[in-house]
Amino acid sequence: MAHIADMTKTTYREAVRAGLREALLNDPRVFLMGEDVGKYGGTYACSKGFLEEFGPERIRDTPLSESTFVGAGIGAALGGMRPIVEVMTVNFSLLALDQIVNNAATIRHMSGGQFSIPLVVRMATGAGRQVAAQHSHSLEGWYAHIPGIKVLTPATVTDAKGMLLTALKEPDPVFIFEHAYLYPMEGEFAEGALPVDIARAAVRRQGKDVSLITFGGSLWKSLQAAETLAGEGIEAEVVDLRVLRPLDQATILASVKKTHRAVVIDEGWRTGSFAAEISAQIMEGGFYDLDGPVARVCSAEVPIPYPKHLENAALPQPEQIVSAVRSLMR
Amino acid sequence: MAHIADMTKTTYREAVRAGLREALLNDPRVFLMGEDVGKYGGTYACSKGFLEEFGPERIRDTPLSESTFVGAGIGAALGGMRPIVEVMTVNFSLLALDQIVNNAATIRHMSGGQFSIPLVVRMATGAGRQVAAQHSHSLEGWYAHIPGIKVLTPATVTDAKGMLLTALKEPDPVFIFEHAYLYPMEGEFAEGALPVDIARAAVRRQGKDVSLITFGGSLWKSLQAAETLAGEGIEAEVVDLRVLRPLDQATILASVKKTHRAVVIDEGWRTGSFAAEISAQIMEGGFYDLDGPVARVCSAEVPIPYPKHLENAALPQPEQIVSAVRSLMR
Amino acid sequence: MTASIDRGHGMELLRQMLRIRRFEEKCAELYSLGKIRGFLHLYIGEEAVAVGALPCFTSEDAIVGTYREHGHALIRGTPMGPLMAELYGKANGCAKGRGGSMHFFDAAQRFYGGLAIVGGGLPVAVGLALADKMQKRTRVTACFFGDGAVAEGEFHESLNLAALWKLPVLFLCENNLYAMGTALARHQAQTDIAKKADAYGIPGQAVDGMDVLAVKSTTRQAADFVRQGNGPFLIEYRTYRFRAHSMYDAELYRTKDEVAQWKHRDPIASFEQYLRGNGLLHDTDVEKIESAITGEIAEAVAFAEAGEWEPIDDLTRDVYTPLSNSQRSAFNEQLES
Amino acid sequence: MTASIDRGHGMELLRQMLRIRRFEEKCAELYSLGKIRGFLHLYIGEEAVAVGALPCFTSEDAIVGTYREHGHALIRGTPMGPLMAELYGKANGCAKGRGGSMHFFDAAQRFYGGLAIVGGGLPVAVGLALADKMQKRTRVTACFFGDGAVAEGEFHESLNLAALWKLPVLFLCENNLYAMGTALARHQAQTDIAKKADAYGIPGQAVDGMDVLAVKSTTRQAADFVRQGNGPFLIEYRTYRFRAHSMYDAELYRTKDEVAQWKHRDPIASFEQYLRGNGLLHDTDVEKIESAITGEIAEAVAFAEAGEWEPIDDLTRDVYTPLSNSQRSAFNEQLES
Ligand SMILES: Cc1ncc(C[n+]2csc(CCOP(=O)(O)OP(=O)(O)O)c2C)c(N)n1
Ligand SMILES: Cc1ncc(C[n+]2csc(CCOP(=O)(O)OP(=O)(O)O)c2C)c(N)n1
Ligand SMILES: [Mg+2]
Ligand SMILES: [Mg+2]
Repeated sequence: MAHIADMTKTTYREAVRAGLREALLNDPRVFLMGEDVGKYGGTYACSKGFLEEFGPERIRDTPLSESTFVGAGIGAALGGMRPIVEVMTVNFSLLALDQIVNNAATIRHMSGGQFSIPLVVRMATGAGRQVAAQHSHSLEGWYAHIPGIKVLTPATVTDAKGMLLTALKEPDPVFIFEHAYLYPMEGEFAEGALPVDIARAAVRRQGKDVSLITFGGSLWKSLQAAETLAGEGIEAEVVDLRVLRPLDQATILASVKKTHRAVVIDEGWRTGSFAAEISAQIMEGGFYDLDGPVARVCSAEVPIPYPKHLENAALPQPEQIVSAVRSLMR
Repeated sequence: MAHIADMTKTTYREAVRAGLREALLNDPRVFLMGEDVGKYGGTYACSKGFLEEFGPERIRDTPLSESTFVGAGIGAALGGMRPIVEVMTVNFSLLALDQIVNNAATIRHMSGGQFSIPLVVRMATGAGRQVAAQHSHSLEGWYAHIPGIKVLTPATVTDAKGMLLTALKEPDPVFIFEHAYLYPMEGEFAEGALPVDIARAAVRRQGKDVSLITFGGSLWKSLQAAETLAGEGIEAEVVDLRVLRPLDQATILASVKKTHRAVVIDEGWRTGSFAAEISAQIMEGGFYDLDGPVARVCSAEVPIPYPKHLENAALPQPEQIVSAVRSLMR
Repeated sequence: MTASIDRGHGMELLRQMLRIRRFEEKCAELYSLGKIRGFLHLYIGEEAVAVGALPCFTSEDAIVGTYREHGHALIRGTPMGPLMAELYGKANGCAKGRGGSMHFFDAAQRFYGGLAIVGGGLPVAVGLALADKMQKRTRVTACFFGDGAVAEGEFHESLNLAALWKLPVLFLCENNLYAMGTALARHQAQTDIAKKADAYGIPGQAVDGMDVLAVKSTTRQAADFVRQGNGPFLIEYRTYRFRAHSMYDAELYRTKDEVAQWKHRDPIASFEQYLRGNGLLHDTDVEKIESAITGEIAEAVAFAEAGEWEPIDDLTRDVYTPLSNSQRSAFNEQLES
Repeated sequence: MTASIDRGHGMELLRQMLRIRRFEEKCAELYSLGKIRGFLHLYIGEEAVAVGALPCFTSEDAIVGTYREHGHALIRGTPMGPLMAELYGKANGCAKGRGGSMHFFDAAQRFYGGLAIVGGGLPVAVGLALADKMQKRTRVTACFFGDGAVAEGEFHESLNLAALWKLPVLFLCENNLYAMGTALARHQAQTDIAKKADAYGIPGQAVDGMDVLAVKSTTRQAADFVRQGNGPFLIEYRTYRFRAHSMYDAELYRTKDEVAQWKHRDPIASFEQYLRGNGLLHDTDVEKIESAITGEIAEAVAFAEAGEWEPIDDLTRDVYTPLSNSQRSAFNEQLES
């Protein structure tokens, strides 16, 4: 990532926290609601101290009622507020999917455009912390299937803050997936960072031999793989999708046009993964640019097991990315 | 489809009903539970008369509590029964997704293989009847993403009955998606039809020029398109996937190897559709067989609108399939 | 019926109930003709609920309905023409035809659907009430739902959250004794719905939903209670649906006798009788009302017939909110590059 | 504590509570050492509930627990070794190491998890009870869950369905006053959990969850009631968690004072005192118990340490049930070709 003059080190967690704080300070309509966002300080400590700073009207601990507090976010947005709903993790968001698919995503359209729902929902996603099968899902690809919502997957500290601020300016529901593994990650961060663009994918590393197309937690594994490959004289370009819906197809295709080879890396289970969508889009828009088939590195078809060695084996790893690239270059 | 000697005409609805009845007659552990399966006779009349025939112990009307009656199906299966749970439509199954993803699909694995969950869940899927945005989802592709369950999409009357019977022999959770538009459809049906195989896709029409790969309600549109194409001298092969998980990759790839061209037809919204998975698998396993890029005909990125002309425009239509093929043949 | 009312008020209530009844009778006819398609759930038999309840809310209040919401939208004030056009799927419908029967919306009336997933409206209503409370408005939100919805988890979650946060929302249960074909006692272990309020520490009240005056006075009191900042209120309207659940229903689950029994308590006929008995209504009044309604319906049908179909090119419109170029660029100026 | 008990019984209850306490203290230690990873939720402070409740169920009954289920599995009868090995993630764990702390399973004990989505176990328990009822067995199912789960829709749906169908299931709420950092009064509008049974027309009873004898007698009565075919029963055990919610919790949401206050009511210390006061327990008894437990734990740790890691090649095992070739072909013979 580019180093800019006024950048300081911070963590992904602190970046999220800074974004939330800025949003709360800047707009009285913004409030935060979810399980343990208040007294507990947020499961991932992203809202530590907020209850004291902003008070219980704006920092709302909810009961364990995912469907209802997400639905209440929809209603509050309809009523003129700018709710930020925190669903602790994507795993629990399954309980709220009806509200998301059937209300958040459809009310604007069903009403013939009479209503907008400026709702932001944040949740942690992903595996890697040995929390086993019920707490390790990566379902952002499912969300990306739903017209009527937008889906963001910040992978850097700048995006962790900036995307939240941008999301709050959107008139329609935005879902932000923060990778749980990234919270303690340090990165470069512009102190007064403004909202960031959410229309474009980002090329995180330039390369000419192969495109590694990814997002979220897998970005860092892909960059690591790219380093290894560089040591073998293979220059991988790393594309961070950043936004899964609407997708920036142009950046993907431009990269493939340059490199003629692509590997898509996605922590979702392989079959029906969002990686398949990327592969299909390259099929449709970049077929004649390809020197070989687009490959996927995804999670194995297994509920994520608890022990570290099996969890590692289940998830995409830099070594798999490297060997997928090697196979392609042959 | 092949005409066999002892075949009679029946409807998809009657085939489902015959399958259910046979299952209830053959195995005392089988019972049917869901909203309005009893007194009402089933929303789609698939269980008409069953309450009288089998009694309220085995034909159980449930309250509107999708999460709990699906979860109760899991528990009953663990307890030695062979529950058939009817979730009225896939639209309402969103309320039960937590039980499905976090319990049905994981308990076997999380327990280290100690438990099996021989549960069958049936639901109607799909659009085409002008029931608007909240009642027109095609989310079977989402289900196919989940390891630990099996996903069936019967498109013919024989499969409508036979797959149910086969599903009941499976030791693990099976989800059957009946396309709501097909219930009144007539087809050929072997009276005493046995369980059908659920390991293989079916080639419903032989062809040499292009593969139309599809499932469920879209099968009939694809066959219709194939007829049109035949009139233009293009022989399309039509592959009915039948089972979305586990997928019969061999049949898909064999067809593509023969035709060198493929169009995937899927009623799900295009982005993140299951069609993308098929395209990606052809990319991975059939790239060097292809004469051109695999195309997709899917639903438009819009909650399904009520008026007929817009609903038609939103859903895959034979004309679109035909023109996708024509573009490929150019 | 005990409340004493004046002639004008009585006539207006009767007229409104008749508007729903005749409108929906026309809908059924148009369904047979293929002008209306998809699911059509009629409110016939339950008119006293919408007609008694809705006048208790101001134009600032919000209404959330179900797929059986024709009556509510009509009484709330959406003109009949756009409603009929919506049923036709025409561009001049109250939701540009996108929603149809189950999804009436009208921003001008703060009418938020027409939400057709059972129980799905309750959380939204809770959120609307939350927005009002946080913005210190004295508005209330009225959320209608059926007895079937009481079994859904969202009923429980929503009442708890609204009670916990003392939100200005009325939970208005139209208990017509059936969830599709499943009778109340076959879906509720405890059939006294109003009493379920206890589990959330809020007031609950059952009322005869066939008696428009009783509906009105109970709803008025509840609305006042909620408006005064006392938190939510649950009302159970005991009513009955005279028609099939939707147009596809063989009604195997109830006897003709039971239906006939309830028809004796027809909210319109009985109210008419009451008015006549008290000298508040005369034959010519009814004739006048009916003929005005006939005219209104004819106009509504004409309006719908004359409506345009939305162009197919607009298929994906209204999925996302378009930002004007100036909005977009004002916004983009803030973006870091 | 009023019930009078004999010395053997008293010692056994004390011993079982101590087994949980010491086992979990060891877990905390092993977590610091990195032997145990992921989420670890300790039951310390709540031991009287599992120890009082579980003896009320026969080996034929089914148990459904949450992610805070170490104590339940231990008291139910799974040996300590496989539990410790599960925490290590070893192949000799009670779930082959696939589940870890939150997902203990033991088919031999009819122990169905270890389900870690809050509220998610209730529907499963309802189904297990349904299977028993349909198969005319006199078994019952015991479903444990926390106060936090009471807010979930599934609580409502499950109690209603179980009551409606009169299923043999006990809903056992371990109310430790907090759902993670959210105090009961901050997540429930009506904090009397046992009373919520009214909404489903079933009996509900609150009991002091720090008093092992009270827990036992209340649970016994409830289990008898359910076993006799009277339908479900809701018990609220009023208890307290002495430790953090999980290993990552800064405990900002409660005061040290509050915790200290509750520690005065430590179920183990107070029961020990009661036994001593009644001359049922002597210093040497405790020493003996403790030293036996120390030995048991040492063995369990050794068992876990000695366990193998599952081979990586087996990664996708146990996702689907393997059918043997003969099963498969017997089945396939039935298939039409
Ligand atoms: C979550 C959900 N499950 C099932 C349905 C299908 N369905 C539509 S209406 C209905 C019955 C609802 O009954 P009730 O709430 O009493 O309302 P009523 O139709 O009697 O007005 C059902 C089961 C649905 N729309 N949503
Ligand atoms: C549906 C769901 N939402 C959120 C969580 C995260 N979570 C795990 S435990 C917990 C608190 C549960 O409290 P309670 O039910 O009282 O049980 P306790 O931990 O006190 O034993 C939460 C919020 C979850 N596991 N499942
Ligand atoms: Mg009803
Ligand atoms: Mg608790």
